Parts: sequence; structure tokens; C-alpha cells
Amino acid sequence: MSALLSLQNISKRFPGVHALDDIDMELRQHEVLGLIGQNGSGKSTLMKIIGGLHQPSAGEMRLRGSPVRFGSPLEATRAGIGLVHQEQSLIGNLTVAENLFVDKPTDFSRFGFYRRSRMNDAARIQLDKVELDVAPDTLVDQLTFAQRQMVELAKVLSLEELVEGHLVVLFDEPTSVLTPTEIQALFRQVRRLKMRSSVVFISHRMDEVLAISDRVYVLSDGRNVAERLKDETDPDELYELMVGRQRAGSVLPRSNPPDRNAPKRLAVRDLTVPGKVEDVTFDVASGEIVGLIGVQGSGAEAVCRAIFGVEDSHSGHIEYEGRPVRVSRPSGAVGLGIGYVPAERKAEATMKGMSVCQNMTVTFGSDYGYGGVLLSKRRERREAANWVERLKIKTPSLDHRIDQLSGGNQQKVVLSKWLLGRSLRLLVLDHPTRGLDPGARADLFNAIRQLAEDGLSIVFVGDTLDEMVTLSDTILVLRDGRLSQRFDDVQTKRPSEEDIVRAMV
Amino acid sequence: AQEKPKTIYLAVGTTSSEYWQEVIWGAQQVANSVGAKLEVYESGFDGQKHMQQLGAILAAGCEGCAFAWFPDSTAFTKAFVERAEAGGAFMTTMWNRPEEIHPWDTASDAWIANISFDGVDSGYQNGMALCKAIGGKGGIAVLKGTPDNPPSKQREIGLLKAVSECPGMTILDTQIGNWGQTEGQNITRTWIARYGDQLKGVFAQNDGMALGAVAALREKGLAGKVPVTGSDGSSDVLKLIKSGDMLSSMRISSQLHGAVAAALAYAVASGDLKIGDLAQAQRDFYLVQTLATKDNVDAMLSAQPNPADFSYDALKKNFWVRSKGQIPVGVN
Amino acid sequence: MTPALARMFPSIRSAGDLLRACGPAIVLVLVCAAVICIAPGILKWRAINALLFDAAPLLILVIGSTLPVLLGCIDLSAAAMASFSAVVVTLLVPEFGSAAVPLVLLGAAGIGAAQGWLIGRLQIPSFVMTLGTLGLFSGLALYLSNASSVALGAGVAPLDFLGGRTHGVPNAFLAVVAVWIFLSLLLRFTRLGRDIYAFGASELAAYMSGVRRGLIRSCAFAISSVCAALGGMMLLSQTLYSAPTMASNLLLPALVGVVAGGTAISGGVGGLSASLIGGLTAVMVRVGATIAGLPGAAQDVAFGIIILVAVAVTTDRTKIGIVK
Amino acid sequence: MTQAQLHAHDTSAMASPRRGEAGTQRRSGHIGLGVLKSAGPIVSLLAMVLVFASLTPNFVSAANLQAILESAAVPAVVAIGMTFVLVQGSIDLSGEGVASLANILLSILIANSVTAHDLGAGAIVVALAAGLAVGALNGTLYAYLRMPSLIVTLAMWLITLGLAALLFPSRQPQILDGGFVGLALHKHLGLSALVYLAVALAFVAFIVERRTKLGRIGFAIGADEALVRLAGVNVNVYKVGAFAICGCLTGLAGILTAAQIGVGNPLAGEGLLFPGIAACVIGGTLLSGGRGGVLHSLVGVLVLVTLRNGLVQTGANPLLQKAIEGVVIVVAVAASTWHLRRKTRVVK
Ligand SMILES: Nc1ncnc2c1ncn2[C@@H]1O[C@H](COP(=O)(O)OP(=O)(O)OP(=O)(O)O)[C@@H](O)[C@H]1O
Ligand SMILES: Nc1ncnc2c1ncn2[C@@H]1O[C@H](COP(=O)(O)OP(=O)(O)OP(=O)(O)O)[C@@H](O)[C@H]1O
Ligand SMILES: [Mg+2]
Ligand SMILES: [Mg+2]
Repeated sequence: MSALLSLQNISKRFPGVHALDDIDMELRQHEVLGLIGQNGSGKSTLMKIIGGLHQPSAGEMRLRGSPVRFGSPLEATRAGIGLVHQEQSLIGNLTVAENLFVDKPTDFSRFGFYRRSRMNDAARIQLDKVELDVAPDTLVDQLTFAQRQMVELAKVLSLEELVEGHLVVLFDEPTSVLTPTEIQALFRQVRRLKMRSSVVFISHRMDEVLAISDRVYVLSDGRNVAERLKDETDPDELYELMVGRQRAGSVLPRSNPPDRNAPKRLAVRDLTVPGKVEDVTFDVASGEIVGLIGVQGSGAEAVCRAIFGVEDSHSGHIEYEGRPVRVSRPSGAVGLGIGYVPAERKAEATMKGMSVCQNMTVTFGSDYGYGGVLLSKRRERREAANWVERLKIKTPSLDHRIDQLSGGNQQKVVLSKWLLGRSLRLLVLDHPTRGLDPGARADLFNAIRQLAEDGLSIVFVGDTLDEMVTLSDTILVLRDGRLSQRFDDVQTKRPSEEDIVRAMV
Repeated sequence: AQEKPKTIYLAVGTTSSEYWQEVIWGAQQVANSVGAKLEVYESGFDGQKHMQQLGAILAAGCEGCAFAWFPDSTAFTKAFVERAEAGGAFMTTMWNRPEEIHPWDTASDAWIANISFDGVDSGYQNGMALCKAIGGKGGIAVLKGTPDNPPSKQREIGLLKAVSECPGMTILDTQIGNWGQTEGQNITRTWIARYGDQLKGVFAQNDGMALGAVAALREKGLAGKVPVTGSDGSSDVLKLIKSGDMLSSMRISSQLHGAVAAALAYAVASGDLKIGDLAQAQRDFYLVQTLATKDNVDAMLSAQPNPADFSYDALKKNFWVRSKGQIPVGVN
Repeated sequence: MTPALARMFPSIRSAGDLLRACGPAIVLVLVCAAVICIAPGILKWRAINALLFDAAPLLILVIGSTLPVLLGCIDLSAAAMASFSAVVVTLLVPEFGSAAVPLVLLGAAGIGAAQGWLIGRLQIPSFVMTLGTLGLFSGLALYLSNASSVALGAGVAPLDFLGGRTHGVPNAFLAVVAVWIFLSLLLRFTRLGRDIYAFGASELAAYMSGVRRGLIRSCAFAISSVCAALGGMMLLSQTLYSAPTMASNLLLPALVGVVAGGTAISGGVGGLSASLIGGLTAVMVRVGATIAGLPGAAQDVAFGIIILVAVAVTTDRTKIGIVK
Repeated sequence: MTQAQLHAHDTSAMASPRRGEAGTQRRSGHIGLGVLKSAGPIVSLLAMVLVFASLTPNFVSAANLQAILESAAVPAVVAIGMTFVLVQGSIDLSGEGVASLANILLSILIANSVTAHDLGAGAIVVALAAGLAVGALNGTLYAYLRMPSLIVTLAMWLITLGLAALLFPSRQPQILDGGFVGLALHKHLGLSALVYLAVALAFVAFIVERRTKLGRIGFAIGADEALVRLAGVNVNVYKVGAFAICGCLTGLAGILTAAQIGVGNPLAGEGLLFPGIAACVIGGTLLSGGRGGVLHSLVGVLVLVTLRNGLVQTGANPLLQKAIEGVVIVVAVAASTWHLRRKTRVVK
């Protein structure tokens, strides 16, 4: 196999950050190359350089042997390079078909006017590839999150028809929001795609990477630290290469099981969110970690949002520390000591353009000031710095803009926003590990565990069964908006994954 | 003798109108005849802007300067003249002054005179012309200028006087057209729809709105059938009067307005005239105006202003020769 | 840069940043220099003094309008509020004497707060809300004054103060400086200030972080209204007559001032000092054009071009991802 | 795979502003309701017509409806142009200046009473080209120099107004070209050519908005410009395009005003801007971009024109008309977007 794409001595500097440092990489024909690395190690940056979004500060990129330099994504697309972004990048108020072809030279218009039927026909062919059954003229806004992810995939696959020759397809964490069946569909496509293209596949899940890749590259701190053939490695080795420490025992066991008679922190009775959740009842004791789980659309997220007061309407009773409360807005929840980490980090949790410190102190910064009104920047910075260290947030400084951090590090900043609160007594986490690398996930879990042992109650919706079982004291399974089963004392009596899955579907 | 001013400062509402262009022309003739420069300041009817401009001129030092100034609304008049006084300059004002202050009782060392046209007379004469044109009977509609403007109010008072003398003529409706052509047109359209044949005439407080009203009437083939009156006597309107599409307009000599305002300011600033010597009737007066109708419009159209008539020396013989007399008490 | 300085101005990391941060000030200095070249007489204290006196109403409006802009909103009703409150003060003075001024300022605060609150409750864009109240205030001002200028009664202490001078400095300008310092401290050192910037950077994320956006918006619009009313008082103290449209034309210059200082209309970036500089620039450009003796129409053209150049130089495009 | 991955999130509930709305559309289920909801502005219009009709019978007469349509023609042309800019999330304040400039250019270049030029239809072309050029310049400064459109167009407003004043030949030029003035005078079925022109333009604009890349990408830019850039689209070209369209149509509005009044006026654009923007917004075109469209804006124009007409028809106190207009704008927009209210909705 000869190299289709080769990178030599690629470096990328951002103001204050050395994101990539002398990277060499070779992508051969008909291969899937797995790319792993901790948050902020430069994976996305590398993909963006190949995809024409960034220009390297130094180094050379060769495609089919000849040096190339892409000034824009369009140029990369023309050269047959397609990129599925880490954050979704479809345009909500265009149709599926328009999105598929927006970045490609097509002949679907005449004198500037679209020929819709042609475009829709072409789109249907692409949608069939990913087995997505939606009309091509549906607005993307009306699709579910996962459907949109499949459209992203179809968008890249449509390069097949439009560009001659071998393709380069880059997937930046495509699976973190997909269901197992969708992941299987994706993998089938990737395998089919191999016939005429080369693929780079990024994921934080070692097993996925090994399942699909032929070779794996490991990045660390913007440097290429290892290269392994699929058959010569295993998840544990990869984990160690990437995180720099052993996987075993990475999440500490609970040192003392939660007190059964601990006072109730939260009591939810007959919670109903119209169209999403019906009659859900559960308790959260102080220091308890309650995991909510269910298949897509089961309503776990709505439960979280209702507790935090951002669902537009809900009924039922919520008791907090023995008193009935009506939380109708986040500020009310915060006043009670409730925090919430939303799933949609980009839109709901990070203030673009503001610094790491500003993002961390927005909620509880005034606790470190005088009388809740005057601020003390010195004291709150010290506290913020403290959490940057504890969560190992990779940022050049407290004053770095949050949108210039890697996805995983942004998530950690969001978490520390809540952890800064001394009055915080209940933390609701909605997919908190989405986008975190395994090491960071372990750090986070340890932090959560530690907080719970100190008396913080946690409600969380997780990404995988594995993490539910690792972390929760109690698991609540939701099905179609109703509570279908509950598993107590998870840490002592581990339920089997089959049991949980059975309750979910 | 005092030093002669090198510059005459003239403030106008806008340079984008025929009326103000003629004012500027008149003042320019005066300036030319004494070899001074005319500086024109435009506010777009924003009093604040004139305040800043006056402030800037005075700030650079302007003792004994000659200002012919247009206060955009009566609210600013006092501030203008007091500033001129504080800066040691001399000022004549055009059109707007509050009813209760006069050049002799406010900033009297700086405020030379206030020169205006008789709005009540304009409203009255136009109203009477309208009365005659509709045979003394029927409903008319009134297009007002910006609501807080003195000429607008005066013209309305004049009209009401005419209505009281012409009992058959009734006012169907009064709307604010803000002096604008398009607004005049839109409102008149609505009136035509609302009143139909009942609408016998349109009283527009200025020529701009009158043009709009005529345009709306023309759309319905009613131009010339429903008489329209205006005020200012601009050239388009004179043509419309000639063609019969409009009834009348109060023709004011805007060239004279600018010229007299500039000449008086220059006269005092150069020492040719002493403020103390002036009588009240010389410090607060109307200039003559003529109602333009079909009968006299030809003469007006053919008359070309002669620059010589507006030279400083010509005016200096008697600044008040075209005065219509002192502005009555309680009017502005 | 020393660490302390770096902490105070965290966004400044390089010489380029510094230059950009100082851009508006540099533009102001250049404009002033140009004006001085045209008319050296302007350097006299009396002249500067008079300019500051004239500029005060506009400057206070610029300062007030900055707060909604920091939220990413806009307050189109500020100038109308200035006229409206001037009219109401003159109407109330016969009844309440000097107390009319604080009464009106209080009323303005209430109306502004209500405006901000309604934007959130009805979820309509601030542009629409304030366009509506712009109509409402100017209509009410016309109606209440019966469309005429009203003379201000004598002996209204707060207005006499605003119209006067202390040690030769116009009190109106001192008031501007006082408001500027007060609000700057508020923005920098209080929770309200932090929340305003957070709201401007991302309303949704701020809301989800527990920022009380209804409250914040009410505060910002209340401050904007009070500043507008204060501007109306300053104008009134200069003219001693109120008219229902006396300040209406300040709307656009005030916006120009805000933006020329480098505050982004998209919110979250900028501040009061920037606005003050921007406001002064707008004033000086006008003064310069006047003194240079450009004809009126050409003044507008020159003013427009200078705004373009000033904003082109001063907009910090690195902070605003997308310029709208 | 050893891990069963189970995803407990209900994505339709993810409440980013865009997605929240899409979510409810799906939940509400019936198409009928959806149509009714987006028809909020039309409902306000009908409600207003009913109120005025019950107050004065004259209101619904053919003559008055004609008057309303005639008055709506020019604002409609402005609003159509403005829509292209607003859906991108930018704003164009230069309208009054551009219309004035086009108006004065036309009236001094066509057969007129003041200057000796007579370019005939050429005058229209020159005036339109001036509008187009200013619009394109607005767009270029905004897109390529990355200056806020609000400030670029504000400056251009002053500049064009100044140019119009400089071009003013000291007397209002009366337009002598009978054919041109006839545009406003000759009626077909009771309506002038201007009304038909506005309707035709609306139709063309609608097609452009729905069927061309310019229109579609415009919407996308309004919704999320960063994403459109990410997709490799040359966003700046579309921005300049939108501003050029807006400038050209605003210029056309200035030209049409000249046809209506028959004289050139360097302040002809006065009063076009804020009502134009208000009309778009009342019709449901969001200032933040990405929503609404030409038809929405037309409804908005009709709401405003009807309101003004109705207030005159019912004899409301002229001093209070502005105040009433202000309140109605707020109420109309609030009512027609009431169903969109969400806790997590962001409206700036
Ligand atoms: N536009 C930017 N400006 C400045 N710094 C940036 C920018 N984009 C990325 N960085 C920095 O570059 C480094 C690499 O980021 P990158 O997004 O490539 O990481 P990643 O490996 O994709 O991480 P994750 O697994 O969290 O997605 C990070 O330290 C980040 O802060
Ligand atoms: N059930 C609901 N459905 C739709 N929209 C709602 C609902 N409840 C509230 N809203 C809207 O969401 C906005 C958010 O209101 P909320 O009371 O949560 O906080 P706020 O007013 O923004 O902040 P503050 O705490 O300062 O009052 C409200 O102003 C209202 O317009
Ligand atoms: Mg990444
Ligand atoms: Mg509230």
C-alpha cells in the first residue's frame, strides 16, 4: 500500500498555544487510520489542517505524492477530502439536500436557480447509503440529533460521486452521539468506503477504534507518540500510551457506601413533562449518585431540565431538603444549590469569547467577593486556578478564550463553574463525559465520587452502561418517559448489563 | 469705527429645499456686496446640531461676529441668543422665537432682531381664497406641518379665523403631514377614500404637502377640481397655480428674508447700526408677503430677483422698507 | 507588561492587542489634532469648556446607550426619552418645584426597567420594543405639551446646577464624568457588571448558569433610560425651554458614539470608557467639520466617511467571531 | 463491541434556540396549527381590518383599499429589499439616503424644469445603478472589512444624504417626462403601475429567495454564519449580493417616489427607513436573521399602512398617532410570536 496522504513536520501554533509540534503522519490507500489522544492533544487541529480550515505554521502536506496547500475547505473538498466535524456543522434552516451539496461544485442550478428535483434525487442516493429515511427536502432543524449526524456522514460520502479518484475521509469523533445500531451503520459505510478511499477515525473509545482501524496513531501534547498496528495492540496498551498511566483501578471504588438513612436531598413525585416524561418518582439522598438511563427519547434529559427549571412546563411535586419547591428558572435552582451541566455544551454552557476564568466564575464568583455584590477578582481567580489544577484543565492561562480550548477541556471548565460553588448541594449532569478522553473521564469520575463522598448529591445521565455502573449508587431506567426499573446499591450488587438493557427496551 | 466682520454666519434648516436655497442666495448677495464670506450651517432641523455648530464657532473665538440664525424650534432660541451674547457676537433670528421673549428683553445686547412672516395672515388669506373657491360651502381638510412648530400653529389660527368668517366652510379633518410630500400624498389619498365628494378643498400648511395633495388628487383625476392651498410660493407651486391644479400659496420673499437677516447682523457687527437705537418695531417684525393666485402668478413667475436689490448698500437705505410691521404681542 | 497590569487587562497579550485596544483613543487624538490644526483657537480653556458643555447631553446618552448594547440589545428610545422627560419636567415644575427632577429620573428608571422586563416577558427583539416606545414617548411628549415649547419655571435647583459651572468647569460635564465613573465601577467590580458581560457574550449560557437575565435586562434598560432623562435635563438646563422633539436627533449620534468607541453591537465586548472616547470623537468630528467651514451637505459626507474610517480602525475583530 | 452504548438523550428536547422550535413543531403534530402559527402577522392584519371596519364603514370601501395599496407600493419595495439583508442577520440603515440620492439623480437627469439633461429611461438606469453601487459598497465594507453593518450603513446614510443635497440644483426639478409620471397616474383596474410593479417585484423576490442559492444561503447565513463558512461557502459574496439588492430596490423606491409626486426632492427618502424595518419585523422577519422572508415583510407593510390609514379614517388624535403606532407595533409583534416563547429562546 502506498501513501495517499502524508504529513511531514506539521506544526501549528495559535497565539499562546503550540497545538501541533512536528507531526509526521502517513495515510495509506484503502486503510482506516485510528487517531487517539487526550483532550487538547491536537487531533481536531490536525483534521482541520488536512480539511483546509487551518493552515499549518510549518511543515508539508503531500496528497498522492505532490505537495498541497488548501486555502479553504472548498479547495480540500475539490481535492477529495471530506471532514465530519466534532461539533455538528449542518445548517439548520436549509434542507437536507441543500446541506449535502452546499460545499460542493454541482450542476443543480441553472442561471443561479436551483433545479430542486435533480438535487433531491441526487440527495436520496446519498441518504440511502447511510440508510437514513428522511425526505431530502426536510429542513435539517426538524431532524433529531442522530439523524443529523447521519446526514453529516452522507455529506462526506457524496464526495464519491463528485470527485474522481481516491478520497480522504476524516471523522472527528463521529460516534459520541450515536446509538449502537447507528454506529454499526456507520462502520458498515466506513468498511465499504475503504474500497476507494482512506479514512481517519477519531474516537475516545478504544474498543471502537480497534474495531474499525487498521492502524492507530497516538497523539500527546501535539506530538505523535506512538503508532500501532491493530493486531499488535489492545485497549489497555492504547490507554496507557495515551494517558500515560495504567488503566486498572483508574476509577476509585467508593470508600464508604452512601448512608442509607442519610436525609433526602431531593424528592421527585409524579413529575410529568408534557410529551416527554410521565409520572416519574424518585429520591436522591445526600451524597448519593443517581444514574438515569434509557434509550433515546426516554425522557432522562427532560427530568434533568425540569429539576433545573428550564422545561417550559412540568407538573408534579419536587421536594428539596424536605421543603416543597417550585423551580421555574435556573437562577432559582442555583439559589437552592442546584447545578446543571447541559448536554449541549456549545450553545448552553460556554460563553464564547469569554475567558476560562470568566466562564468559571459567572455563577458563583460573587460568593468569593463581598456581600454577594462586590467581586474580589483575586480570590475568585485563586479558586478558579485551583480547579484548573484539580481537573487538569489544559489551558495556557486562566485568561484564554474558552472557545479556543479543546472540546474536552471546555467541558471541564463547565464542570468547574459548578464546583466553584460552596453552596452547591445537588449537581445534575447531562452527558458530562461526552467528548472527554478516557483519562479525563477517570479524573472526572474521581472528582465526582469525591464530591459525593463529601455530601454532594449527583443526578447524572451517562453515555454508556459501563460508566453508569462504574459511578452510580442507584440506577433508574426510563422507558418511554416512565420509570421502568430501579437498581439499588449498584456499587455492592452490580447489575448485569443484560438486566439493564432489558429494562430499557 | 468698529472693524468690519470678514464672515457672516448663516444657519439654515436644510440646504435641500428651494426656500432655504433662496435664503442663502439672499444672504450671499449681502455678503458679496460687502466682500465678506458667507458660512452656511445646516442642521436638518436638529437644534442640537446648531447648538454644537454655534458652540464650535464661538469656541474658536468670535467676538463681534455677525450671525443670521435659524432656531430649529422655539425651544432653542433663548439658548442661541444667550450664547451669542456670552460670546460677544451679534445675532438676528429667523422664524422661531417663544411667544414671551423678545430681542429687547432677552440677551438684548446681542439679539438684534427677529424676522418672520405672518403665519396667521397666511392661514387667513389662503383660507379665504379656499372659501371663495368652494363657493363658501363645503368641507375642507387640513394638512399640518410638524406639530410643535410656530408657523404651523399660526397658519392654523389664521385658517380658523377664515372659517369663522366663512361659516359654510367646515373642517372635516386635520392631520399631521410633517411638511412632507409623501405624507401629504398618503393622507390626502385616505381623505379621498374617506370623504369622497364631501372633500371640497385641501388646506396644506406648506407647499411640500400641497404638492403631495395635488399628486394624490391627480391620481383620481381630481386635480384642479378640488382646490389646494399651500404656503411659501415655491416655483413648482406657482406653476401648478398657473395650470389651475392649485388654488393659491402665500408667496414669501425668502431671498429678502435671508438678505435682511444677514444685512442687519452685519450692520450692527460693523458698527453701522447701534442696537440701542433700534425701536421695538425694528427688532421684531414681519416681512411683507403676497398671496399667489392665478391672477398674479404670471408676474411672479417672470420676475427674476435682481442681485443689486439685495446688496448691503441697497438694503441699508432702509432695512425695514419691506417690513409689514411689528409682530403683535402674544404671537411668535 | 507587569503581571498586575496583565491581570487588569487580561485581553491584552501582545503589542498588536495593545494597539487595537488603544485604537479608538488614537483616533480621538488624531481627530483632535486635526481640529487644532484647523483652528488653534480651540485650545483656549474657554473654548474647551464650551465644547464640553455642549457635548454633555450627547455624552450622557452615549454612556447610557452602551449598557443595552453590551447586552447585545439596542435602545432606540433613548433620545425620545430625553425629550419626553424634559417635557414632563417642565410640566411638573409648577406643581413640584425642584422635586420634579428626581421624580422624573425615578420615573424614567421605572419605565426603562419595565421596558427591559417586557422584552423578556414578551420575547420580542429590543429593536422592536424600543422602536415602539420611541413612538410612544414622542407621541406622549407631543400630546402632553400640546405640541408646543414650554418655558421652564424659575428656581429649579437641580437644573440650575446642571446649567452652571464649578471652578469654571461645566457641571453638566462633571455630571457626565460622575456617571461614567460610577457605572464603570459598577461594570468592573460588581456582580451586575459581570452578569451584563456574560449576558452579552451568550445569553443562553448565562441564563443556564443562573444569571437572572430578566433582572439584568431591566437594570441595563433602566440605566439607559435614566441617562437619557439626565441628558434631557442637561439639554433643558441649556435651553430653558422644553420641546417635544428637542433631543430626538441625538439617537443616531449616540449610537455612532457607542460603536465608534469599539463596543460591539453584538454584545459582550466593549465598555463605557470606549463609549466616552467614541462619543468625544463624534463630537470632535462635528466640531472640526464646522470649524473647517465645510458646507452643510459636505459636512454630512465628511462625517460619514470619518465614521467609516474610525470604525474600520477601531473594531476589534478578533473578539467578535461573526460581525453582523 | 464490549460496551453497550445507550443513549438516553431525547434530542428533540435539546433546547438550543433553533432546535427547541423545531422540536415543538414536530410535537404539535398538525400541519394546520403550524400554518396558523406562522400566519400570526396575517391574523393581526385581519384583526386590524375588522376593528377599523367596525369603527367606520368607509374603511373597507374599494376606494380606501385602493388608497391603502397605493400607499403600500413604495414601502413594499423598500421592505422587499430590506428583507434580503435582514434574513442574513445584518441591517441596512442607509435607505433614506439612497432613496433620496436616486430620486434627485433621476429628476435632474430626466426631462425636467431645471437642468437641461434628458436621458429618458437612461436616467432611471443611472439612478438604479447608483442605488446598486451604494448597496454593493455597503456590502463590501461590511463583509470584507468586517465592520458592523449597522455602522457602515449609518455612515452611508449620512454620505448619500449629503450627496443628494449637493446634487440638489437649488430649485425642485419638476419632472416633465410624461411617460414617467404616468407610471403613477395611469390606472388599470383602479391601481397604478406602481402597485403592479411592487407585486411583480415581490413575486420575483420570492422566487429568488426560495429558489436560488443567493436566497437560500442568505437564510443560512442568518441562522449560523460560522457553519456556512465551515461548509466552504464564500459568504462574503452573498452578503454583498444581498446589500446590492437592497440598495437597488431602495433606489427604485426613490425613483417611484419621484413618479408619484412629479418633482425631485433631495429628502424624498425621509420616513422610509424605520417603517420599512418595522414592517419586516412585524411580518415575522427576525432581526437576528434566518427567519421570515419577502412575503412576511409584505404582510408587515400592509399592517403598518393599514394602521396609518385606519387611524386617519377613524379620526384618532393626530398628536397621539405615533404613540398608538408604537404600541400597536409592540403588540403585533408580541402576539404573532407568542407561540414561539420558550424559556431557552434568545431574542436580542
Ligand atoms: N482556534 C484556536 N485558537 C487557539 N487555540 C486553539 C484553537 N483551536 C485549538 N486550540 C488549542 O489547540 C490545542 C489542540 O486542540 P484540539 O481541538 O485539536 O484538541 P483535540 O485533540 O481535538 O481535543 P478533544 O479530544 O478535546 O477534541 C488545544 O490546546 C486548544 O486549546
Ligand atoms: N412556560 C413557558 N413557556 C414559554 N415561555 C416561557 C415559559 N415560562 C417562561 N417563559 C419565558 O421565558 C422567560 C424566562 O423567564 P424566567 O422567569 O425563567 O427568568 P428571567 O425573567 O429571564 O430572569 P429573572 O430571574 O431575572 O426574572 C420568561 O420571561 C418568559 O418570557
Ligand atoms: Mg477535538
Ligand atoms: Mg423574570
